[in-house]
Amino acid sequence: MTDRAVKLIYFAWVRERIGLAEEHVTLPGGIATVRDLLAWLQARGDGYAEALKVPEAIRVAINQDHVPHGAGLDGAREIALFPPMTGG
Amino acid sequence: MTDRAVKLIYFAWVRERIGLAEEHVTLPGGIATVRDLLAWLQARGDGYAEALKVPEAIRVAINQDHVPHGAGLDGAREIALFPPMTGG
Amino acid sequence: MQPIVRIQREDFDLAAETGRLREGSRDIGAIVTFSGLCRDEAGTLAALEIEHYPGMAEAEIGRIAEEAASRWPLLGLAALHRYGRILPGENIVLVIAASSHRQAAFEAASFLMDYLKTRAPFWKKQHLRDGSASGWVEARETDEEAAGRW
Amino acid sequence: MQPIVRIQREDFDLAAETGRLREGSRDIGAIVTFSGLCRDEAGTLAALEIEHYPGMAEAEIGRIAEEAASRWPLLGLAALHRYGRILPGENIVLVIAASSHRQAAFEAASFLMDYLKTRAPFWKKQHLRDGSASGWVEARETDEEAAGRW
Repeated sequence: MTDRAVKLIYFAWVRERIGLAEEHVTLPGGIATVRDLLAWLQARGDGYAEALKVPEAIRVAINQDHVPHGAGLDGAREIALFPPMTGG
Repeated sequence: MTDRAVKLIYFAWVRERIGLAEEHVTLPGGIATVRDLLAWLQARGDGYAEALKVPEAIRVAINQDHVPHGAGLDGAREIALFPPMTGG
Repeated sequence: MQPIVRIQREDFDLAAETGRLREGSRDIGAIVTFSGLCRDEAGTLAALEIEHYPGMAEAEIGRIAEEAASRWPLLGLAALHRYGRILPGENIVLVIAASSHRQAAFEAASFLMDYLKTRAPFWKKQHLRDGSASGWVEARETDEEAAGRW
Repeated sequence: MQPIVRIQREDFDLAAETGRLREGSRDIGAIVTFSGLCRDEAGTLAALEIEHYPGMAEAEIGRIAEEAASRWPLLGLAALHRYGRILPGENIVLVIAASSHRQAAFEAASFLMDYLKTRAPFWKKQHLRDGSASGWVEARETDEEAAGRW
């Protein structure tokens, strides 16, 4: 698996704790699933660790479609992380 | 049981078949329930017989409140006969 | 919370009636409205004529509304029903239920319509466009079933 | 029947949106609307701030609307959601479902709201009147349960 460039987008308190609305990252080989991505991001700094400390509270969308944490990242261009939705 | 004066009111096809919107009648003794009333009315003429030939299709209200056919007529001032409702 | 019940010949206005209810409380989080319209029955219907039992119509809808208000935590409730001649596309009935949360508003409005259909003394007569036939609308068994689920 | 989906900062008008749907068909017999409003939380709330995921918000509500249209025989369907700063008493969301009969309209509107609550990417932050506290609204478990029943 080669390195891949993706856009990460954060919303609500995930955005506030990480301190960024979005960023472009290159995923190293070995980051195959959403679960892998969350673990890798947690190690990027205190804000990330704080935002993602309860991974099951994090919802994920790949290319603007909801995915479970077991989903693979193949074909992902835009990955969004956010808390459970509270619209409506 | 003494004779009682009541107002009868008819709606929709009950009204059309009987040919009257309302009438005042004196109920003879022995007419104790809605069921008795329907049987007594059926004998009043062809229109009544036609309107009430399927008694279970007739809904009844006493003093503007729905009642079952077994209900007594004590205290009835206004008795309405009509088909199942189709409002809304 | 005093339910609003009106039986009238004239049309009514969804926005005005809903606005009136909204003004009553700042704690309303959900408003469900139901509008019942006269269908044109694939172009065959000229008009509906709605007969009602004056006095009892108001009383019966009032009783149904009170029942809804006792079952759900409502902040507003209105039920309006027209009578007389009604053309395709026009309003027949309007129900509005307001509550803090959506489930109470949805359920109360649905309950009120189910009961109104089977208990409020209104009868519809169809006048067809070609004049060849017209008649009283028959009660639907599915309406009785719908009322039975509450 | 093409569902109408709009995500916007501006307010919307119940009467105008419902009127647009009514014009689409003369066979509509039932229109159910759901309006979600900003509650004042017993006078403590200054405003809600609604964040959304542009692009995905439209896409996700569109998918939910298509699902509703495939499950019920609808003659009209609209879902509008606001974002940005919203004051107590103002509109947040509007759903409209039109059908020949009332059950489909009630169910489709209720389904759309349940799914919109749990799947559409919007988040609410509360700004309190006394400035002492504010925070992100937490998702309600009852909303997940409500969506689970369909």
